[in-house]
Amino acid sequence: MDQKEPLVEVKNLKKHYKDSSRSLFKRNQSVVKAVDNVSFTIEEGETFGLVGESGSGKSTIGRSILRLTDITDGEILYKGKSVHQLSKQELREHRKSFQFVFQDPFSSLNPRIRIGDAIGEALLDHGLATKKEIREKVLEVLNLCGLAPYHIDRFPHEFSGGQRQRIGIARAIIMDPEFIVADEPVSGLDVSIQAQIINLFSDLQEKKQLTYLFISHDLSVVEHIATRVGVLYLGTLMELGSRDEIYENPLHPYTKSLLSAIPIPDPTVKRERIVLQGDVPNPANPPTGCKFHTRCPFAREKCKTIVPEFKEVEANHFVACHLV
Amino acid sequence: MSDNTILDVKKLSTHFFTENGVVKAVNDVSFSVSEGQTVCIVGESGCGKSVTAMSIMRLIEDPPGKIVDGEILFQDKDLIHASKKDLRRLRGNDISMIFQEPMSSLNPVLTIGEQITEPLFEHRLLTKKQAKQEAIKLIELVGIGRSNEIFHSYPHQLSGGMLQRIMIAIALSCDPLLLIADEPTTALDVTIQAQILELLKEIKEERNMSMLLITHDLGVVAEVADYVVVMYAGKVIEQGSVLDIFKDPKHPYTQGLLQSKPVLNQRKKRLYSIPGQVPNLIDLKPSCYFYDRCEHRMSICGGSIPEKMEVDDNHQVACWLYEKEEVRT
Amino acid sequence: MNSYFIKRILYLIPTLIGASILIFFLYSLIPGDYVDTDPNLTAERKAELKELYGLDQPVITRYFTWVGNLFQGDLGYSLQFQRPVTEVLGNYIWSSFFVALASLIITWFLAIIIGVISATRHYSLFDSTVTFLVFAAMATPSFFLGLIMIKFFAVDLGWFPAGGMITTGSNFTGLEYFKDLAEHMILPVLVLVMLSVGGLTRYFRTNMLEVVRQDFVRTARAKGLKERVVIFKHAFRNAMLPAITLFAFELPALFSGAIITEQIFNWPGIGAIYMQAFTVRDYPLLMGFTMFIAVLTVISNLIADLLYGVADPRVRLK
Amino acid sequence: MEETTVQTEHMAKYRKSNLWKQVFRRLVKNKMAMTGLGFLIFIFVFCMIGPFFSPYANGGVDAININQPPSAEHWLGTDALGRDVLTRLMEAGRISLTVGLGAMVMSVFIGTLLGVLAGFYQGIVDQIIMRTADVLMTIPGLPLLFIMAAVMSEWKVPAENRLYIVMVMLSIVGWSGLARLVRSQILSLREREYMHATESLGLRDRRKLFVHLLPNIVPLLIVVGTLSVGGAILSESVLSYFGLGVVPPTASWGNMINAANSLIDFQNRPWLWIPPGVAIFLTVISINLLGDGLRDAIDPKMKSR
Repeated sequence: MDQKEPLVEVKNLKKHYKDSSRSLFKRNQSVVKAVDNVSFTIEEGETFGLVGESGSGKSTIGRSILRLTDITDGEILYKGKSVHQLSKQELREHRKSFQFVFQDPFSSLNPRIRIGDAIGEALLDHGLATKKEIREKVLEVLNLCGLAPYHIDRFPHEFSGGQRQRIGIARAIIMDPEFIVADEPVSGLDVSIQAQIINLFSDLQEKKQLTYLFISHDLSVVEHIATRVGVLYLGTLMELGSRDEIYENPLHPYTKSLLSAIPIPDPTVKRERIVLQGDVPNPANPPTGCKFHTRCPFAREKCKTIVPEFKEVEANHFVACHLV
Repeated sequence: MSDNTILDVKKLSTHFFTENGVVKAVNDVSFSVSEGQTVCIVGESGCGKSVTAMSIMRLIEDPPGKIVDGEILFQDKDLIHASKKDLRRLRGNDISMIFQEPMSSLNPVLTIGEQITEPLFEHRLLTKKQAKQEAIKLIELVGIGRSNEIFHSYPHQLSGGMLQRIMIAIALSCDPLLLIADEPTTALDVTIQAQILELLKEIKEERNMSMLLITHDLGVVAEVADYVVVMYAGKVIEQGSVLDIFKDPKHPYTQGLLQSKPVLNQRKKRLYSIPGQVPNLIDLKPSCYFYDRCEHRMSICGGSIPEKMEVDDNHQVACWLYEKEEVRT
Repeated sequence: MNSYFIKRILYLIPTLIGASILIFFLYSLIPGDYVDTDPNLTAERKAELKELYGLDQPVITRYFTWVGNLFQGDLGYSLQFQRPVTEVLGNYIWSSFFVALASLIITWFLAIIIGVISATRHYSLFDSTVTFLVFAAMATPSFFLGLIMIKFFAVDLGWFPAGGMITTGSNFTGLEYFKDLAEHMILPVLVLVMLSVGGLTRYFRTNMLEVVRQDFVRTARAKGLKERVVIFKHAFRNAMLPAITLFAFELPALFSGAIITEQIFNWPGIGAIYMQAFTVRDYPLLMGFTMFIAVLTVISNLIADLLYGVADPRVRLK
Repeated sequence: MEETTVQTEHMAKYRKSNLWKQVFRRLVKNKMAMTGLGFLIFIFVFCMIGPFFSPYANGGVDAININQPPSAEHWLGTDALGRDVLTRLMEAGRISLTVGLGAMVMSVFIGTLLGVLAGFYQGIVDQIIMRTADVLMTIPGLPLLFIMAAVMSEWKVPAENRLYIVMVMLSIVGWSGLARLVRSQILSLREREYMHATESLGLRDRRKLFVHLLPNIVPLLIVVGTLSVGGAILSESVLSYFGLGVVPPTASWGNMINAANSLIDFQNRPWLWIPPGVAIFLTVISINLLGDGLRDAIDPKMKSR
């Protein structure tokens, strides 16, 4: 890889929030470390896949990068500028170049706004085009996203889940952003529709030279779309590397078991499966040492006490594990 | 049908009468489950797979839903015309069911113990002490330690995976002949899903129980099913042994479904995708319901509904492509 | 320990201070006072009395004196009764309390039964009838309902006494006394029940309908439990939970009495006293009483929270 | 059942109209609500236009025909001053309906404004508004109304303007509940993904507020507003009955019932005080039926029937 500046640089990102569980006479306040010291970079033009189970902090990272939520500590650089230190005006300017695609196609569209207006309103609000130009531009992105021109005057409830996700994508790309964070964009969709949307993401990337941060719990989807993959567990990166490295040469026991847990739609394939014992621990009270040691089939004494270093074991392949 | 058939669904139709019209959620569905067999109903949302399961349990909310036609025979007993009392004796006893959302499927104000022992009192008439012992055994059976502590805890104190195990324990409490599992792992993480699937397989083997598993996940189907029923828009479009369905799918929809799913370690430049959307179940036309989205559509497909036909031993498909020339024209 | 509980109590203080300010200054806005309204007094005597009662002081000073006394449990001195307000309240509060308690019990009993039945058979004739009656009850002005009751049951039919607490001039004792009291209570209680049963029935019905749709009720049915068990053990308990809060909210109403019904039925309770105090401008009594209700409201809020915590395992054990 | 909801989603794409048309269609199908609406229209016409057709309009005093029972000339009899009760009922209705509507408009305005401010800007603004609402809510509505009414009685407001004072009072008591409701609605809307989307698109606050948030609380306001007209009419009648609201010679349904305070009128002349009570009852029940129907039509998921 040549030495160009990364598009996004996440440095020691921490996001903690107070979890107050109320009981009869006392309030237990505990700090949940949703994201705990995560660092990675996203290069221009790539699709960075972020995978993890529920509670891994993957969505929080995505939202932090676009400053849709505040962070506790660390820094996020977008083209060298610290996103969380921008003024309100600067942030508004930046919003034109990075966009977000939401998970739930049903709640991500305002039910009372026609989809033409929903897609075009950002241009209008930022004063980027006249009403007439906006309509043309909206028609153009509708077409690009596989929707018909007559859809422009309809309301969200007239569309199916897959179509709504297309609308959400159209809304994100109308300002010609360079970078898109897609948070579980296909997990609410059926298989046949999911494939349509994944293909749409690939097509748009080709046509518009987009960079993606693609967040998903589904490793097979990520394998299909991502060029580089980070594996999260309880707010910490366990493994990071190119797609080929992660899927063909996984090093972390968690990555291995995650991959082996996915059922393969082929009844003739019989695989050796690592079934992890127990549940994901409560993020408000994470295990000491390596966070994975409570479920790791290979855990040793030192895993319980010492936090493993996130080290580069092969070129551009990082792992946080004592055993590697 | 073989002699050891325990569940036989014949021409079942369940409709919902809504303010926008009649939704034909389940439309002329037939299949059967034999002893010790695992049958999977697979399909996308809105295909009627869950409504089929709920119809078998006779748990369709009426109104707006109603079983309008067909027969459901469980050990030759007709469930559609069974009395409420007879149904109650079957449910939780001979047929039991687990659901998609373990978090909301258990009563938040009752302890786990109270909820496990309920069917034991109801169907097995155990005493309080016996029921508790039995419940503890069941909790251990589904792979949860600290059974005594769990017995006294409330649902919100347990994780989703644990709650699904508890649901399984409740379902198994009266040694059912048939377990209906409606998307039992959909709400769970992959690693937990793997645990639950292992557990279900183990238990099924041990008890020679039959299982009807409802899922949208082809991976899960391949892993547990003996026999597969593929549904689309309220109809069975193909059914056959798990090998037939995965290795020799006949219906264009089954083929498309298998190809559009991204599979681990099988990279493709581009995913195959089925164009278009699932049709509206209210005003269905007398055509193959997959007509609009089908690559192989012919003129006959737009005009009449294909009947299920045998293409192979125990492998049936409802598609005009496999009908003999003379019928087609 | 109990830091949450203490926090909750501390949190009440600003609300109560706000309430005291609001109450005091609202009353102080009313021109004229008890002394002014008495035409038999000379100007000198008025000035004397005003000084005696502290009415010549600036408003702010009077406020602090009043609040200071409140802290010592002194609600002031009723000018009309010439006795401490606490004593007056103590005298009349119980007759209000009994009427309110009787109607509260009957209301909840009826509302729970009717609400649950109409939820389990919604769409039925019973349900539609109930729904209509509920709307009717909620649309009737309380005083009008009282008047109609008196007109028909007391005046025209003569079944019950038209007002008061005991028959005037009678001196019943023992069982006779209670019988007399009960006869007088029937109409006011009936009116109170009719007025509040509607809203509550509807509340239970809505709650039940919501709970019956939940997944765990489906699970209970799938277990093969009897419908009775499904409804009463599984659904009803969950539907009752939010009602606990509501029950605690009724506490101030128990003591504050039903101002309107007591006035209409001439029931010697706290509500009737309140209306009397109005006509003669007995401010210490009015303010004391209003403040008393405010404190009760705040306390019952707290109790509601605590009760809920006891009843709901999700809050109880964490 | 998860599947049926999915199916309605699928059906959704065949309904080619906006949400308001659907609401209207559902409302028209609701018999109870339509009966309520019909009655309301009737009462409105009766009160607003009725007096123009009455020969006894404008408080015509008739010293000869006092306290007459219902007859062909005076359908509902006459009162102590010989005024026609039916005509007075219409005139009183104008006042009562005006007070109800006016109080609703004011409390909806204040409640929405403060609720939106509190929910949208949060922080200190929120604290001040909500603590004030808390304080107001510690004192039950009726005593609070009585105190205010007493204060205002002393201001010697001319009788014909008392109704405006009553409106103001009712809205002072009424806004706090509504503000809470609006605030919680705003807070929950802010958590919807489409509101996060407005953030990620970098839209201005003004747009978020006026294009995205406010239109989404309008349905709530319509329902609560409708129901609160009924509440206001009831409260006004109580105040007027006790002589603290609208006072004679201006008639309101509440102060007409005041006739019942005289023992003779109460026992022997029910035509003086029963008709206004029935009028209140019919008006409020119609409003509530309509409001309930609106709630069901706007949000079928909340449907209680």
